[in-house]
Amino acid sequence: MTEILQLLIGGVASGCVYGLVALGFVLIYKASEGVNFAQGDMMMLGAFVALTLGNSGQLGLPFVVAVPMAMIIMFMLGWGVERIVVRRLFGQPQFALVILTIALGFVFRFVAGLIWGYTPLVLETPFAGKNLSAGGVVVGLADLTAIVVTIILTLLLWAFFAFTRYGLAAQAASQNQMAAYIVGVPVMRVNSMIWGLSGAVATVAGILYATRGAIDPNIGLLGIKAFAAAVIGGLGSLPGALLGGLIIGVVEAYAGRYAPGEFAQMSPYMIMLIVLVARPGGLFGQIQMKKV
Amino acid sequence: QTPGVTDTEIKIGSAQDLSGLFAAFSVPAVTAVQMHFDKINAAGGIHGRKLTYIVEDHGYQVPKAVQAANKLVNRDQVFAMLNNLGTPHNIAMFQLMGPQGIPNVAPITAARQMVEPFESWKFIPTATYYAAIKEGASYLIDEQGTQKFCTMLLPTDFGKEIEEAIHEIAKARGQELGAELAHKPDETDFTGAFGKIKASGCDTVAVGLGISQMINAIATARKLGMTDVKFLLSGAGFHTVVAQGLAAQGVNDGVYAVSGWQDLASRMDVPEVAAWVGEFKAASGDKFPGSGAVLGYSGAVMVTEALEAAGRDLTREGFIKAMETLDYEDVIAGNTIAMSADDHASAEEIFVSVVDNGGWKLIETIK
Amino acid sequence: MRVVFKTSYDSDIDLHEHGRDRVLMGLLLLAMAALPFLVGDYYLSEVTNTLIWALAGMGLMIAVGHTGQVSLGHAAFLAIGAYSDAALMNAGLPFAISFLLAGLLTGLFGALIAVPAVRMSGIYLAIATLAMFVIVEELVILFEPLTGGIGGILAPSIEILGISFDRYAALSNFYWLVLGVVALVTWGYANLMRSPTGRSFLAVRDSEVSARALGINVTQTKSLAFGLSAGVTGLAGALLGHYIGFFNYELFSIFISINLLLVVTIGGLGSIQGAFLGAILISAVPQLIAILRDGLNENLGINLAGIPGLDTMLFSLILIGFIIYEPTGIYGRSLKIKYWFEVFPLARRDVFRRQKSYLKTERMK
Amino acid sequence: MNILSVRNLETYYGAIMALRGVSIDVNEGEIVAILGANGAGKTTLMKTVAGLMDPEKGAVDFMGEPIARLEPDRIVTKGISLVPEGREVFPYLTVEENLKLGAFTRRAVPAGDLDLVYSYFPVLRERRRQAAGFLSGGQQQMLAIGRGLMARPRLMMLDEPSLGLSPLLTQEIFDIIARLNAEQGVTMLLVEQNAHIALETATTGYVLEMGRIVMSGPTERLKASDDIQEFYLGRTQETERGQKRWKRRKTWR
Amino acid sequence: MNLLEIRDLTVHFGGVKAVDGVSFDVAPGEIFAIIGPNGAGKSTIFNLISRIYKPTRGTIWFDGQDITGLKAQDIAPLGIARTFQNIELFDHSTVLDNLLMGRHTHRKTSFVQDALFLPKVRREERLHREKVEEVIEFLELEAHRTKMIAGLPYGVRKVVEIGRALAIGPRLILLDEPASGLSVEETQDVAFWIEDMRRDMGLTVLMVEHDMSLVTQVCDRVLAVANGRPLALGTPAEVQAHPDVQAAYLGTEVTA
Ligand SMILES: Nc1ncnc2c1ncn2[C@@H]1O[C@H](COP(=O)(O)OP(=O)(O)OP(=O)(O)O)[C@@H](O)[C@H]1O
Ligand SMILES: Nc1ncnc2c1ncn2[C@@H]1O[C@H](COP(=O)(O)OP(=O)(O)OP(=O)(O)O)[C@@H](O)[C@H]1O
Ligand SMILES: [Mg+2]
Ligand SMILES: [Mg+2]
Repeated sequence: MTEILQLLIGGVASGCVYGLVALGFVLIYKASEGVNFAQGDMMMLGAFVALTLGNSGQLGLPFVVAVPMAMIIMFMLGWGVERIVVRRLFGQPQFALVILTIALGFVFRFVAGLIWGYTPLVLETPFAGKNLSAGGVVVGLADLTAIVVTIILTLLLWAFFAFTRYGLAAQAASQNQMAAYIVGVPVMRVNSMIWGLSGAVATVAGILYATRGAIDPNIGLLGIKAFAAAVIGGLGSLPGALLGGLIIGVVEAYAGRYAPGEFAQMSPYMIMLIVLVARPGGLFGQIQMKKV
Repeated sequence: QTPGVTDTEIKIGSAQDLSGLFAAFSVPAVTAVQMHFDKINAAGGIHGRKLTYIVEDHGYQVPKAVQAANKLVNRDQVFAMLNNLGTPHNIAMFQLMGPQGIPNVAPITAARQMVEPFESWKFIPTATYYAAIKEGASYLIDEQGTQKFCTMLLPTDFGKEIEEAIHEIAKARGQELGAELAHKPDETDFTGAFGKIKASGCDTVAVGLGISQMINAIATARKLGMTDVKFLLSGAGFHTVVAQGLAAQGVNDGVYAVSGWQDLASRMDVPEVAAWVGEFKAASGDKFPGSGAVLGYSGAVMVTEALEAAGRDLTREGFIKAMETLDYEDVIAGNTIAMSADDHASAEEIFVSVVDNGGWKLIETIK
Repeated sequence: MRVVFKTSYDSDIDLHEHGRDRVLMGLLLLAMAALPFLVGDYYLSEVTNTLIWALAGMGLMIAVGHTGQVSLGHAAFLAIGAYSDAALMNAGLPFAISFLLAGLLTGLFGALIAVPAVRMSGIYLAIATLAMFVIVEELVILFEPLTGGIGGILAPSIEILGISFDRYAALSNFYWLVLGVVALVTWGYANLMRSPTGRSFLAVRDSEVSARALGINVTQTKSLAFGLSAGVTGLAGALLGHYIGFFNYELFSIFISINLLLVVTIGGLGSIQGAFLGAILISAVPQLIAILRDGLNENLGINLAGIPGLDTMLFSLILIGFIIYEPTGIYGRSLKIKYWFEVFPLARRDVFRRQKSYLKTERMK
Repeated sequence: MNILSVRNLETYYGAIMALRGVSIDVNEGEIVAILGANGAGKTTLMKTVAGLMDPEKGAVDFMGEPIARLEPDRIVTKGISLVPEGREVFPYLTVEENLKLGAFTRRAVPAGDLDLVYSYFPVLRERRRQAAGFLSGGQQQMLAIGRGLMARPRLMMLDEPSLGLSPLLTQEIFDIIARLNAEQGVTMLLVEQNAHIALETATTGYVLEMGRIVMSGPTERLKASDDIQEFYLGRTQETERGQKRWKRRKTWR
Repeated sequence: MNLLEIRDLTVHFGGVKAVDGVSFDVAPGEIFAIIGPNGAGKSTIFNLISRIYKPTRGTIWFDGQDITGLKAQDIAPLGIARTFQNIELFDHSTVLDNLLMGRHTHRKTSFVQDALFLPKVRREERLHREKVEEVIEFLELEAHRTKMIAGLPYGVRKVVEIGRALAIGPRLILLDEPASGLSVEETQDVAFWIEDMRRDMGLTVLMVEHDMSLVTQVCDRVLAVANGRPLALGTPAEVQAHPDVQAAYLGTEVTA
């Protein structure tokens, strides 16, 4: 019984990290129906920026200062990327953005390699190695932080889209750019803002990821699994992204324990296929037949 | 005229991963080689010939490695290859190199195919992972009382090597094997895996995962209260950052690594080592040299030593002969390089180290 | 500008609009066939490699370019093609048969995958195919007796009627073999695209509702297209296996799928020529960068080898430039250049000026 | 006062020149109608004024200020609102959200405005929680018009507002246009295929053909023109069913 | 016997009764119009006939066959063609290709034959092309033959869509607001075409239209619907005179 709980906690915690990266995907999708394949790499950059600000050998700022600063820097990076490159694809088929961001991912990894090297580095956080235990179940402080932060962020972002004028405008822009312009939505500026936000969210994800091991320029590969999470939830749904992440995390944890070796590996992808076959638009996705 | 050799130049080729998953090995290796060659060139080269190191980036993609080999062999006509990275990549390249007998020195992979089956043109710098793990496992059984091994491996050739070595040892020592777990490079939660390991009652786990994963996995085990489980890492895990990362997670004991070279950080009191580390930091933008750098350095020295020994009349046959006569101490790697006509695996020693407060401590040298 | 006065419907049905194009195509084929006599091993290998990528690119183009089914899992089809061809040859079948069977098997597998997948579209399909890829990858590792598992296998040497077509031992012969396969597939592909089958592909790409209203079975059409796509990619996989000579599952990585996507988009979505142009870009540009880098080092003493990953970065920047400045791909650009020459000196720059464009949701199918 | 003045506007689609030097003037408080066969460039003109397309040459002034080449959202802020051809509603948003977005530039949405739109189109109130994408064609058209009204513009541009509306609603739309114009002084620029009703409602008219203005003037004068009578009002065409027919081409083509 | 028989057709979307117990018959060779206020369920009736929607209740018979259970793609082969209210063309193909796609139900070659381009394929292609050229000539689309749909003005697209439906070679054609967005002159052309479709091609026409002048000019019978329910059925004059129709649809003053 404790083991089942223990697995659940482990799964939920890693699911939250997937979910956080997935939130970044969903943000951009919700505002432009584009998919940012460099989201995982933004997470990587975020973790490195936090490392430069916070690690003792580096700038050595206190953690509580380093994290918001890293988020701000990454917000500006996301913003800048939209202003400088992504914007030039305005009105082009979404597919172009996929290719563009794949290439951007390579550039990000190159830059990170240049600055921080390819040898993994350890981010110093206040929660590494600290555990709480209750009734035989051990919860890492890092896990707990991941869960709490993810839930708060999801709620905040959800509220942004559901209740604010700009949140509604962003959704409108994703559904019909021309109409959004017609009603006076500054579509491009909204996009920049969303890219900035997704950079900031990615930073949080990166830091939480880093608490579990080390970071190197290739950790962005996690983005693929996070993307799967976003898709399971139905791209465009923030709670969906979180749920997708949790599903993958929890399934992985239980499969890792109870399924025979190779199936444990395949399980998240199997689940994803099953979800997509049953619901081609993901769990909360909106894909409907066009009214003709 | 020997390909890749002119009156003033010797071309050495390399297909590395400078932008992919294994850049952590290739990038410092290339820096170390370049550093060494620059030094030699500055001192007038070898028998009046300058060394040119042509590096192609294959990003850990086999088709690109084949393209790189095609360029290096057919276009640049390199004399020899140094530090080619990746097992399938090397094997694919062999098909182009074999017929011409192009020496393949110190590939960055410890798969046995790099020396087996024996070919006159294949040379590796250290013991294979297979041999090292076998020795390391024996050591743990004899000295640390290991009764039962589990494995946690990535589906790669080095995972395969570790698996086979552990199987072999367990069979030889009449031990039972516990859970054998396969993982993926992007896995981040190992709670379930340790559930399996706990259930199968292992006291030692042989690990072949990515660096970050190893830290994560071992820390998870400790978190779950499995404080007496020992871990055995191969050369791929014998990395300062692993020790540092484990220390950050509060893990300071019970993690062993076996390798064909020694840790640098713990030997900074050796003047040559300190000097070289200083040079490397200067060349790489203040990055501490890791395993990749050591492998690059030791390969580069091997090549220059052999070129020196081969004389002014340079042919590939002559070079191979010279390689086979090498016998010297590599102070940086901390091992002895010695080869012969039927032994193309150069370093003889296998080192067992244990994590110790954010660093590695050598506890046993096996000849 | 050359104006063709069409006097029969055949001139619209024919592959080439006018005789000149037909002659040019013939000359190109002839030059390609004579290549082994003209260039050395380095270039011949590179051209062979490019042709194989073009073949795989054509495979993906059927799915992405012509039916709008984005796939991130085509590396799996390369793998299935390569492994089944090797397995069948190891079982004693001659190359000619095992090669075709490999294509057929891969195609059937693809069509099978497509049946549940047709309900998905866009990015959802892309991610489902990615999942399929991961599962195939695991299966390759699992089926060790056939695939060599993690260790991998050597591709058997090709021999037809006693003549060796081995990639390393008889490169010219292997090149001709590849060229022949590519030419045939290209011809068949071009034929498809000018016939009802090809039109039904385009129809399901642009509007599923009207395709249905015209009596087109969308599920069947998409499965057929995906199956053909997988089949052609499988053929390319078989050739790639022989070309590389040794492979394990790591050969068929996600990066290969991504590279294939680059081939079709940068080449020009929806055109056969695009697959070729994209393949040339993807295989030649990195080599070009490498050669230029060597040149810099040799002649000017600027050693860029110290900047790791620079080649890949430059290549990525070129891609970004292409996507931004030439969204219609190289093929689109080549059409513009052709037009410029045809009307020379009357071409106005503003002919290809881009007007603002806007996107609408693609979630409503 | 002249509120909108367009001078020698030229707009291209790639190589195709859709507007070939169009000049029009709209005075404050007027209703101006633009007529033209399909493909004449009416939609292009509207989109160019709204900033959705970039003109190659020419000037657009709104209340004396140049607005050509501004971003479309800036132009909306200045008080121009467009009801586009083809509805262009936000399919996944509800009817009410669509309407609220119409008032995006005004920050807060005055409740009275929503009620006003609902009073014009009671169906929309019934459907206010439904996704706009599933409304019928005509209902979407109502929504698009309603959304345009929510912006409370000084100049409203309507591109074929009656498209797909029932005869009853067509009349109502034009009544609303006339009323808004009369009561709130909103200036109207409208493109309409139903020339009959357009010329009834408007005070000034332009005829656009092949990207050029070929005729303009007070609607009273236009209505009297033979060509307008024949091609836009269909008055002289007395065809009998089954009879062999031929068409006279427009004189200005 | 009737070509199309619709009995008690009903469909609900959530709470909305889009179509509610509609029955009518269309005789062969008839030109039949459905009119009604916006949102009355006219397009939905079309979507039910072409099986894009599944009826909640009721049956559709075509030429003595119950087609209620068929799939959308099985409708065209029976000889039922349609256009869409919001124009659903293949935007990235030329007019010619769009029309050729309309010939899909007549294809006789398999994809293997297509890939080899056997002489049979060429023969078939010539035939398709001839048929399509007839349509092009009929609708005077010559000038647009090789243009991409994406660059065509609204009016031309409407005509192309009619052309694509005609290329199917149907017996029954469903036209959803063929004249919306067209000028008086163009609407007149549509009127002539519809008459010719019946006279020269022997087609039966079922259309939805708001332009009452067109309806009066060409239709034999009209069905008025409102809120998904039938309101009146009869000749154009009868229906227009119906007080409910006037109140719900036409307004007081009947536009010419
Ligand atoms: N996307 C496009 N690409 C190329 N040409 C276009 C495009 N859109 C419109 N055109 C051309 O521009 C010209 C003007 O089109 P526009 O849509 O402005 O006409 P319109 O007067 O609004 O016609 P309609 O009454 O049919 O709506 C037409 O000849 C059309 O062919
Ligand atoms: N797929 C759907 N989901 C939900 N509601 C729908 C759907 N399709 C149609 N409706 C509803 O059914 C009703 C009838 O729609 P329909 O399109 O048939 O109207 P119509 O008579 O064609 O009107 P118009 O003249 O405006 O085109 C509308 O209220 C519409 O909102
Ligand atoms: Mg228009
Ligand atoms: Mg309708």
